[in-house]
Amino acid sequence: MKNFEFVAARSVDEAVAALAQSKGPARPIAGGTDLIVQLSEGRRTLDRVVGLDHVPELHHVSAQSDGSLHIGAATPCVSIYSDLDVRRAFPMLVDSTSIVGSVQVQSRASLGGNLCNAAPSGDCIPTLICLDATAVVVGAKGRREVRVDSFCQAPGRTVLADDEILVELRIPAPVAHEGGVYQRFIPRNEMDIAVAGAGSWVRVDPQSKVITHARIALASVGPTPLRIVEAEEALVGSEVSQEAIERAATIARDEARPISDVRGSADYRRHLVQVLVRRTLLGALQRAGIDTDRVKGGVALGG
Amino acid sequence: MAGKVPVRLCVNGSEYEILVEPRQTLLEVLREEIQLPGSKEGCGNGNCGACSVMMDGLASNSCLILAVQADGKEITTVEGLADGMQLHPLQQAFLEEAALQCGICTPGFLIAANSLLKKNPDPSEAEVRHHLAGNLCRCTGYDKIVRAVLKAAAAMRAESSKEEVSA
Amino acid sequence: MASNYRVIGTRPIRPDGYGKVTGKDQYGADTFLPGMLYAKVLRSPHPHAVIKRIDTSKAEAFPGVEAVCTGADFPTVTSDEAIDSGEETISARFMTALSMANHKVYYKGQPVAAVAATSPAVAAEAVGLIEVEYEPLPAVDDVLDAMKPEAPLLHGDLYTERLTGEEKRPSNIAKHIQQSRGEIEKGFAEAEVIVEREFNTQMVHQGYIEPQAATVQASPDGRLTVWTSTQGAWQIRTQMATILDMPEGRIRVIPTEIGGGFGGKFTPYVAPVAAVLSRKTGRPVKAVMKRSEVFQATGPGSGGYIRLKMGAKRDGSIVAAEAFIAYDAGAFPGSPVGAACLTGLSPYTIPHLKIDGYDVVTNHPRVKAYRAPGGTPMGMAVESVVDEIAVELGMDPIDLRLKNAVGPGDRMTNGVAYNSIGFKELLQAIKEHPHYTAPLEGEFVGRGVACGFWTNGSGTSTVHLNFNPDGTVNLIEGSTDIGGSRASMAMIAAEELGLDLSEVRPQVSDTESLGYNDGTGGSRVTYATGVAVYRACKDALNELKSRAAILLEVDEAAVTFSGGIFRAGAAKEIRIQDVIKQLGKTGGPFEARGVSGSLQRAPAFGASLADVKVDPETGKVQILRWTQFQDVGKAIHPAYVEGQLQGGAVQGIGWGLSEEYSFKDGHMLNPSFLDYRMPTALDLPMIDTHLVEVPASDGPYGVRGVGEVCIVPPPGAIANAIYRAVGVRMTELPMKPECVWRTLQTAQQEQVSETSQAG
Amino acid sequence: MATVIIPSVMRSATGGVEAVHVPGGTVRAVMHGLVAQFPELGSKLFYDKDQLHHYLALFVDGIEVRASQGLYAQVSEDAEIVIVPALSGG
Repeated sequence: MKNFEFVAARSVDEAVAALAQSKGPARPIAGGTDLIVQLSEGRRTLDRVVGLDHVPELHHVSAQSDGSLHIGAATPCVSIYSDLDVRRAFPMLVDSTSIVGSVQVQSRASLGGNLCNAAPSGDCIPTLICLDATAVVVGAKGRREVRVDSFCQAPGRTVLADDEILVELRIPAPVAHEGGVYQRFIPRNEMDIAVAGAGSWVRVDPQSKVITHARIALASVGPTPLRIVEAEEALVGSEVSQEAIERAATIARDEARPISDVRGSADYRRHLVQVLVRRTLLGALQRAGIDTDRVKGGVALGG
Repeated sequence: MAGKVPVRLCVNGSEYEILVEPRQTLLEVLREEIQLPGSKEGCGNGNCGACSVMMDGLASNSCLILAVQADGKEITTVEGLADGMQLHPLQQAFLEEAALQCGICTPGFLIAANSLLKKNPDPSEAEVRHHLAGNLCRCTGYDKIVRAVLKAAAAMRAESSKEEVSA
Repeated sequence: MASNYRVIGTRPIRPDGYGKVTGKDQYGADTFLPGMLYAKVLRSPHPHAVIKRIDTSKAEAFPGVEAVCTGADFPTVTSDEAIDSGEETISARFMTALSMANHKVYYKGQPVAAVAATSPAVAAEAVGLIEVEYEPLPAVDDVLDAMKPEAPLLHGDLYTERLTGEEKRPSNIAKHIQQSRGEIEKGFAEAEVIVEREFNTQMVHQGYIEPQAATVQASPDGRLTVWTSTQGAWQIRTQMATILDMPEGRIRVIPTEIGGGFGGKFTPYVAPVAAVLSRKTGRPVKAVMKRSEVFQATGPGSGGYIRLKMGAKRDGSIVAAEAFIAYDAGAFPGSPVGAACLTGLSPYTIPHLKIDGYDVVTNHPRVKAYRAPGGTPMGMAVESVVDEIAVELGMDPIDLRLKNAVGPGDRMTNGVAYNSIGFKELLQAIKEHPHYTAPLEGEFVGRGVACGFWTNGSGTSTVHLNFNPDGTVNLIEGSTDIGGSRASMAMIAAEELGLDLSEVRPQVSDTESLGYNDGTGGSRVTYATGVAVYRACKDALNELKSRAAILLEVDEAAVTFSGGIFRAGAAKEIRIQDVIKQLGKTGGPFEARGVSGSLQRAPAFGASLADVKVDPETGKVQILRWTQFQDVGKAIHPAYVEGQLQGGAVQGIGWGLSEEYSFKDGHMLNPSFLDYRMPTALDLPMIDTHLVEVPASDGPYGVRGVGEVCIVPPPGAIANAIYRAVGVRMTELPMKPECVWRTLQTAQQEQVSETSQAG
Repeated sequence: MATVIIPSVMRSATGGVEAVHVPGGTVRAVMHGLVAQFPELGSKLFYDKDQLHHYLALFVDGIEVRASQGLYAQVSEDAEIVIVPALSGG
């Protein structure tokens, strides 16, 4: 790897200034578990790297008094899934942050980094989409907020300008009778990149068992993590049933845009989307307090 | 362009002030500059765990950390696991249980297992397997490694309950 | 059963363990010398191309670069001599190409130039400045395509070898092995059940965690000192002498600790490059491979195509087998297809046989040995077909094997007779094992069994013993210790000399301090080096006995030895330690020696018993329970024997379920541990082992090598378990989820169309 | 006399005979004696007077004699010599 200049930022402003003032390509580094591999394999060359390890604003998990959650963008996965508030109120976030690489990787890899890396396979991104998260971005021109479902634009490309950094992720407060689950399919049981991943989130009317809100997002089956609005629309207004689940899973399968590569063929990935959406919807319903035995109907709720 | 920059590292309790290139990983600096080659490079991209070290109390892949990022941090490598001539219970258990063959992955496993036992002194077999999934071993099939970690955990629990009683 | 032994069969802490758990031991990349330079190799981006031009001037001018080398800096070797590369041979003229290409590249990742610089980063940056102009050629990417007459030829001067004579036309088929017995048509005519299947397997990597590394210091007197992690220091010496065209005696190879090998660390990929760069600079040069280089430019295990047809009578006797085996050698001849021809069908007494094996070159990395090289794909084929016959006949799969199993005196497929073997005992042990009879509960679960055979190696080992004034013994051996063999060797010495294990200090020697040693491969160390230790002990006891006679003041003939004590009559005795302590008084120091050679083979049989669960929706297979069986002859250190079985089983599981080289047009698509998926701790259950001990014919204690055969049966056992779980026969390795899913889909569609036809 | 087992693919040179009895005290003598009986075997076994093809190996009473060496090994009166393709691996 070519050498570069390293600037250890002490604040968000310092980090933004260091990016803005760089003469050549520059990137911030949080955990670095993606960026360092890209640099060492020559997939990316930088003039300047801006270290975020010592920026306190970027390292926190803060449950707000209204029940919403703010997470500093450079907070490593381990600090998120070990947080008691997260474990209690945002289990879907635990699903995702606890499967990023190994335990060693989770000590360093950050939630914000997973989003900014914008890999189609980013396991945290479908979850952030399902949880309706907002990204707080600060740049030389000031501060803005971007919804996570429009954050990634292409493999490795986001809405961030060269002088902008992601500062915080904000997740709205959960309400009763909602739940979400993220699952990915990998050949081994850990350490792999998702062949396909699916996050499903629902809110259900406890009396009528009608799904009132739904979000479904997929990983590894498109150039970016995909939100499948058509599948969500098919769910909303339906009473919980195996047919409704299967309909949504089938729509998700048809809407996925996978490619064939070394990790799996396009048709296998489509098939996996259907399986995973079915399974995660069942899991989401369970987390929303629905007794899924009623709807199981021979469908295995597998892992 | 960028030259060398000073970095302060506390490695196995010793303070080091050294000049590094920003592109040097913590692993390279530990091995080549500080000459602690116990941490090994198996893959260079975080998929084998042979380079595992503790940084500020968390097991991390030192191949995926720039040395400049580790500035001011406390690092424990496999060389710092024993207390002088007194082996750590994990080291002792690995020897007794034949939990190593070629031994190249052993430093990483010891570090990862140590980080597990620090937060969970009584892990199940499944928890051990989950926690060690980031460490590849090609010789043992993991069976004896898992047994050694469970044995060390039991020994450490027995030791700490003895300490509690005597305290 | 009460043991006759004091040390053998116990489980002591290995003497070299302390350096390993404290991180102090020196492995291949851990050599640090004053003034050392770092080498980095530039590698071909093309799988097949002519090198038109190399311009190294920019790299040479780069600050920090001390030397650059290309193929022009290596001698031209034209000899066709077969050079011992540890577990296989390679023609001398192809050997240099593995370290440095000249004029042409045959696989992606082949070295084309290298630099030595003051830091690894500078070296890596500088190789990027070397300009190479290539003329790409069409790549041969598949064994069956390579065999076609119209296939592009890799080598214009390669002719098919066969026992009946060489071909006249150049070909990508380097060798055609033919074995036959009886009359194959007659055999199949007698058969009442015939099963024929085709199998496809991919290249796989040994996956040792330590990348290849070497440090070389050239001296003005023409000598080279090489520090490297290898399975065979003497084989590295031979190969480096061939590549550098220099006398072997001028090369000293000092083996470091080795971070795994499994057959893949017999070849000096980077050491010759470091040697050339050291000669140019006069400074020590260290070369360490990156993982992607290890995958693309070292020797993986062979994959290939197998077509197997077997026939049996209703009573279960297998009467005929016909096999077509084509193995991928990679860029230069030398696949282990011969071992596949020999080991696959040899476990069964089959009167009518016909085996054709082909060694085929392609534009892939040149293969090397990988644990029972060649055995595993063929084992998968044979054990799947045998299982299918058992199902067709409604027979228990162990009973079917017992009916056809070979015993002592039966012949292998090449005509060589078996000596003492324990295959039948092994099968009986499986049948009686609680795992075999345990109920299997749940949906989509199945239990499969498969067996495997490996001839095991013997070869030559040299061992010296010398003696310390405190009564202890130093054991000097030349066999690289990859998995605890120093412990076993010390245990044999302690057993024979009546010493405590702590009184024997084992050490692995370099090539200048001990006579010749074959390498650590072919499951030969515990067996052949064990024999050398045993003989060295006998040699030592001869001399020590005469010294004891002096100290006891008796005639030597009156002295007896047992349990560490020399006795003369009832009253006079002296401990061996006390004899050793007083060597100075009784004639001075001496050294005892033992050499092994001309040993009979001590063949090994093993088996895997697997319980799996299949997720039919995704095709993913989970191992629920595993027992590995093996006839080990006699376990010297049972914990390390179990460790070999467990490690071999898990490599076989990885091969079975997830490991493969994915090639596209000669480019490996997955050269990292991320996408080359070796099993993690989370993918496995405990690996139970069951050791059967049928003594081998030759050598002390009845020891057999144990390292290799355990990788042969796992894929077959998994395939047979999948069949019993979901009813489909898997014929591809790895049986990755997509592959299982697709096979299930196909079976479902066939069922639907059959039903609709029937309807 | 030693017994040499001829692999089936070479038996055209021995008129289909599988086991040939040949006198001789060393492997070399036996193999030369074999060629004297069946001259067609000469080029199939040897590429030089005292050099077997490298892709051949001999097993003498179960012990492998490498093609390039061991031609001077002693053979007993009732020895069995099996000609096999040399193996790569193991």
